[in-house]
Amino acid sequence: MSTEAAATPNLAHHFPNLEQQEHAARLGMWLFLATEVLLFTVLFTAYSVYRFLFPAAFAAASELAHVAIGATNTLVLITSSLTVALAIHAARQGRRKATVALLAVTIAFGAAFMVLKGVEYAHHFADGQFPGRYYRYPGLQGPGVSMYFSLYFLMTGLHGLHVLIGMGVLTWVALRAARGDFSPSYSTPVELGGLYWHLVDLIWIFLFPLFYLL
Amino acid sequence: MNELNELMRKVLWLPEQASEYAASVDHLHFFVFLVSQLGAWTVVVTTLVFIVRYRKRRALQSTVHVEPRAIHEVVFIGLPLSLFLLWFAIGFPQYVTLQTPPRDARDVYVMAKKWMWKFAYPGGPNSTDVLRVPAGRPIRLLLTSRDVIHSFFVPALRLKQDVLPGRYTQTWFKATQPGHFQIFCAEYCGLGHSSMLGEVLVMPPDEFDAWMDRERSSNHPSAQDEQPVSEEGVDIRGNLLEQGRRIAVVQGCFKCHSVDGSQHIGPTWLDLYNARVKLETGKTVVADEAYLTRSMMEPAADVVAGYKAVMPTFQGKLSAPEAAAIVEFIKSLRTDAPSAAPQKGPIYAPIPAK
Amino acid sequence: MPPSPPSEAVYNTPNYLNAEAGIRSWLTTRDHKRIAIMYLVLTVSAFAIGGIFALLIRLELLTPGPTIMDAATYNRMFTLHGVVMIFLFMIPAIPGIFGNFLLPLMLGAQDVAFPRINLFTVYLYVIGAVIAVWGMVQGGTDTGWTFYTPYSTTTVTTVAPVLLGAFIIGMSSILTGVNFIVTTHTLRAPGLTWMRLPLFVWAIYATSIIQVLATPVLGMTLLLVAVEKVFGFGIFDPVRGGDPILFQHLFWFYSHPAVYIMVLPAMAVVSEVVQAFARKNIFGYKAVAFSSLGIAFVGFFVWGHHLFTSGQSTFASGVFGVLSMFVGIFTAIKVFNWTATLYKGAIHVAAPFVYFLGFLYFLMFGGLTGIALSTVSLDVHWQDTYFVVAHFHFIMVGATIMAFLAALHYWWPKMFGRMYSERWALAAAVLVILGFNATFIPQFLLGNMGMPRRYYSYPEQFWPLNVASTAGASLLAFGFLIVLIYLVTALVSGEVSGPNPWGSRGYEWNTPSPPNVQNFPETPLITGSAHDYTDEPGGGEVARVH
Amino acid sequence: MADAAHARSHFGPAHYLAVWGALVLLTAATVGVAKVEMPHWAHVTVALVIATGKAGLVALFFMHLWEHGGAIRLVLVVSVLFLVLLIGLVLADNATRFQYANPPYSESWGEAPFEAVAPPMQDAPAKLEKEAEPR
Repeated sequence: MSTEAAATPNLAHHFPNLEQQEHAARLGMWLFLATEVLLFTVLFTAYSVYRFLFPAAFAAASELAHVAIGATNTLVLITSSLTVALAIHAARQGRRKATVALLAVTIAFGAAFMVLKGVEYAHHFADGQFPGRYYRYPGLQGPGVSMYFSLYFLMTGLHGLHVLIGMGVLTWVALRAARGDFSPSYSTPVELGGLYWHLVDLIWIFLFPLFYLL
Repeated sequence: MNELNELMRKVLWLPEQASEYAASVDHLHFFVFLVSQLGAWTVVVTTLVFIVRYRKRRALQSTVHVEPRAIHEVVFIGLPLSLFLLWFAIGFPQYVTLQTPPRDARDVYVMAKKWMWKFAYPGGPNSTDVLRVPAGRPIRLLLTSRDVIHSFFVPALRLKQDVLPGRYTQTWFKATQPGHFQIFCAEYCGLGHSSMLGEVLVMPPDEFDAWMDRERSSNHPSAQDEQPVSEEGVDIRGNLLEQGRRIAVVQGCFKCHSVDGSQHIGPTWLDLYNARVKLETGKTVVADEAYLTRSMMEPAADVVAGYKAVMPTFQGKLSAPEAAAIVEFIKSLRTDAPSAAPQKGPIYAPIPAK
Repeated sequence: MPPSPPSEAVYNTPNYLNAEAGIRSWLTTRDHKRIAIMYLVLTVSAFAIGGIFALLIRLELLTPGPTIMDAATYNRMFTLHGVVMIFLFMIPAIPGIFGNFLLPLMLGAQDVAFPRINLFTVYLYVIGAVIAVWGMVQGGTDTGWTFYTPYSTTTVTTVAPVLLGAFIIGMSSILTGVNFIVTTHTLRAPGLTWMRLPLFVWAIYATSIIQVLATPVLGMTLLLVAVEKVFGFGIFDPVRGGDPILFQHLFWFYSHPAVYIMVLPAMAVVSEVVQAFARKNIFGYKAVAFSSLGIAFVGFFVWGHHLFTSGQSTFASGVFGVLSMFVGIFTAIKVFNWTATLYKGAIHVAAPFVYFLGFLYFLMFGGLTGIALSTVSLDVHWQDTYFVVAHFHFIMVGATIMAFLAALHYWWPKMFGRMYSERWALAAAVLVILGFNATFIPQFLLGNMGMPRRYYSYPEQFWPLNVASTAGASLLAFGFLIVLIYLVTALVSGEVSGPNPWGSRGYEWNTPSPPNVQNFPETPLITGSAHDYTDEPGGGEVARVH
Repeated sequence: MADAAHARSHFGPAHYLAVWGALVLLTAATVGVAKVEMPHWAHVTVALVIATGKAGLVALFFMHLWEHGGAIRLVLVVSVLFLVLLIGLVLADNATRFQYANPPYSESWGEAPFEAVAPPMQDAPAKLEKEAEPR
């Protein structure tokens, strides 16, 4: 094992072997994902508190959400999660072209998600459904309503930012894959990029019902 | 027992105990203090004994391997834990008492704003910075703030409750005997935080009732409901205005002058600047900077018609910049002033008890 | 493994300090030891700045009225003091310096798991510090380090850059934590089982868990305040139905565990120092190791004890109050076990050990006043008074800085291969400990009297004790100055220490002092626990306490 | 090494497709259930249960939590635990505190004559006002 490890250029000097290094990278990534979960926890807590305090306002405001777009976006993200999982599988088998193609599809899904999100935002803005002090939609007024939109834009906005970052990361991984950096013995970056993408999906899975359905 | 209480109170530099609650909290405090001291000094002395007894006798001396038995760790955990839980078991019920006003408590509304305390009794009267309460009767305070978080703190009552903007918190107390007790603001609230002081004036119950009757029956201006106070907007003069108001608070200007248009011992400051003022002498002057400043320094010179010449001179008490700050503050008091803050203060109507 | 005697030859061989020269080699280094030295320079500078602010605050409080500055300056001053001391010194100092330097040495590793990220944390720290300090210079920030809303969202001073700076420094802290956790999991030398890990590693590991899990909450909360201030989203704005207490919940969900980020590394240091200077293995290894994890875990459940007077519900106060009692237990376990470690030891009273004693004393009184503060009804009187100020300074300044100084003295020869002047060190240690007491014991009494914190001016009854406190602070500052002078002197002209001047049997002393770049020529094999002073390798006589 | 890497992953494309199918079905289910007439708390519970199920599928299979044990599983469990803890304890406070210490006009003010006692709120009427036909 160690002789093979010494022969590979991807092994840092302070790790005894590739397996150990991959384990370290994966654990580090999961810890990072945990910080992301805690980052969103703050917003989920704020959401819970204000939903608890203003249930009627939140229920009424969520009727203004565009369920069709939201549901489509959910399917888009779920499917992109599938493609990225398949990309990792392909990378582990050393199928370079399949890896690149699947990653490209994933990125395209991400872009589609962002476009749909943009359409949705445009609708809200056109109706005057702005966050916080800018809220001016005449159709629904009352305590807690602007709070719904503050949280909606903060949470989906932060999530959208994560989608963009994820697309950036996957692009970088795809370029490396196209260059032939990965092999059956070393595909850690594909896996880590994939983990990040799945997390983005995970968070959306909760955002969708909270803002669109309840 | 009483002597012991007094001794401990003085050893710990605690203020007087103006309520039964204060006394009971102090007793827990003494207990916690003594137990902590005993425990901690036992550890310190043990450490010192070990240091002397087991000092190093030669270089690179070897030592024996000491293994703890389960019982040691059980004692290490059990002993302090049971003490801590005992403290909590005494302290928490006291806190619950403080959080649960008795049904027969009388309500007083407390409104905090930068940097003053206003007190309102349902049905009147109102007062600023002095809270009058009867001894021996429970008082419930319903507190709210006009701007940021403040905290109502009376050390002698061992009482503290944060005051939140736009909503109410509650607390209560029953002062045992008449006296003056200091109110502090304990939550940082800006420039005037440390001068946001007030006083609880505990009166004998009959005196309090008499005072209350007098206030309610008279046409005394403060008996009317609090009028909304215009709030200065945040602008570049903000600091100077704040300073002016603070100086005015410190100098006691508000004992005679209102800022909300109500009549008092002296003329109101609201809309005073640049107003035409009729003087006792029959002359009319414009209340410009010069007039306002002169009125502070030589109050007897131009007394406004209908008021007595009771204002003391502030010559020597106010520096020139301080006087200018007060003038700036007076200038800002306009009914048509643009305002960033909510225009209306809370209206003092009773909250139904839960 | 018996230590080899000091020899000049060891110091003359290439080591991590002289292997490469030039400023560039430092700025681009990935060597955990050099990164540690950079953290040393940065955090000590931050400490000096924060300390100057502290002195100015104490000077202002020398008289009841205005003394040397106006209220606006004073409010900026205590905010600066808090922000600099907490975010730039207390949180990064011990993990950044000693965690970085020692963790790989103790694990028998060549470096931390992600050396590049490790260097990146230094730069994040610098960027965050620069942004925060820039914000403070641009008109200053007068919110206090707690940034309570709605004050922080309505004040006219510059708050957003400081929030952003704190957020970036938080990212640095998170990445350090991730690095240490992964290092501990994946880079232990063969034979180094979890139950053989040095106690330093256990406590740093626990610290890292808190850093990773709590810091994002602070980051997001501060961002929300910034968003609210700049865009008016109104999450915490009472005018729009926001709940200011929610901010306090979120803030303290980080900031209470953050207290343990500050004190757990101190406990890490002390667990090593007490074993080295008592020449005895720890009494109750498992108890000390697991209590670190216990603190990290239970520390997350107690944040509400900062909110007893805030308007939080009685029920919630009860829950948080009783949970707070449990977090105190883990500290008590440690204190008892450290004390018991001295039993049948061979105690060598040198400067690090004196600081250990100071640490023990401050931790006990700071901890016990903490428990008293969680005794809910007592807190009502003490909340936001100088009693709280004195309490947390006993823990943070008292205990943590004692441990920091103990670490600095104990590992100075490890880091630089030179000894400091023991005589000066003892004198300074006594001065510092006396200074701490003189500064903060009067503040406990001030709190009892009811003097609220963050007061620019105060009624005259508080005058005498404030004078005493200011006098103590100047004594303290003088003590620190002495430490700084003789430690810097030691760098240049200190005696060559040899690899192990203390005869310590911590794993980190198995390398030369200062260590060479690769730490270990070949991966070490661990056969016994650290700090085994029984002479027979791997155990020896086992005595039982009666 | 290649074998080892391969052996670590028990999942193939077929598994992934199955998981994807389940996720799509659950999405459809949650949208469908939202239209059913139910009490509000039931809607919240069902939506959260379905979301948690979906998240579990993604974490276990797409993110390979199923086959990675120990430390990684602990990381996720602890972070989710803290999420639940923060939300739970904060809500417990809001639910039990002095009713007027919550934001004005919020649910906990109940039937209080809040027009009379509530401090003013900007830009918003005291009660929820909906147009009969929002759009």
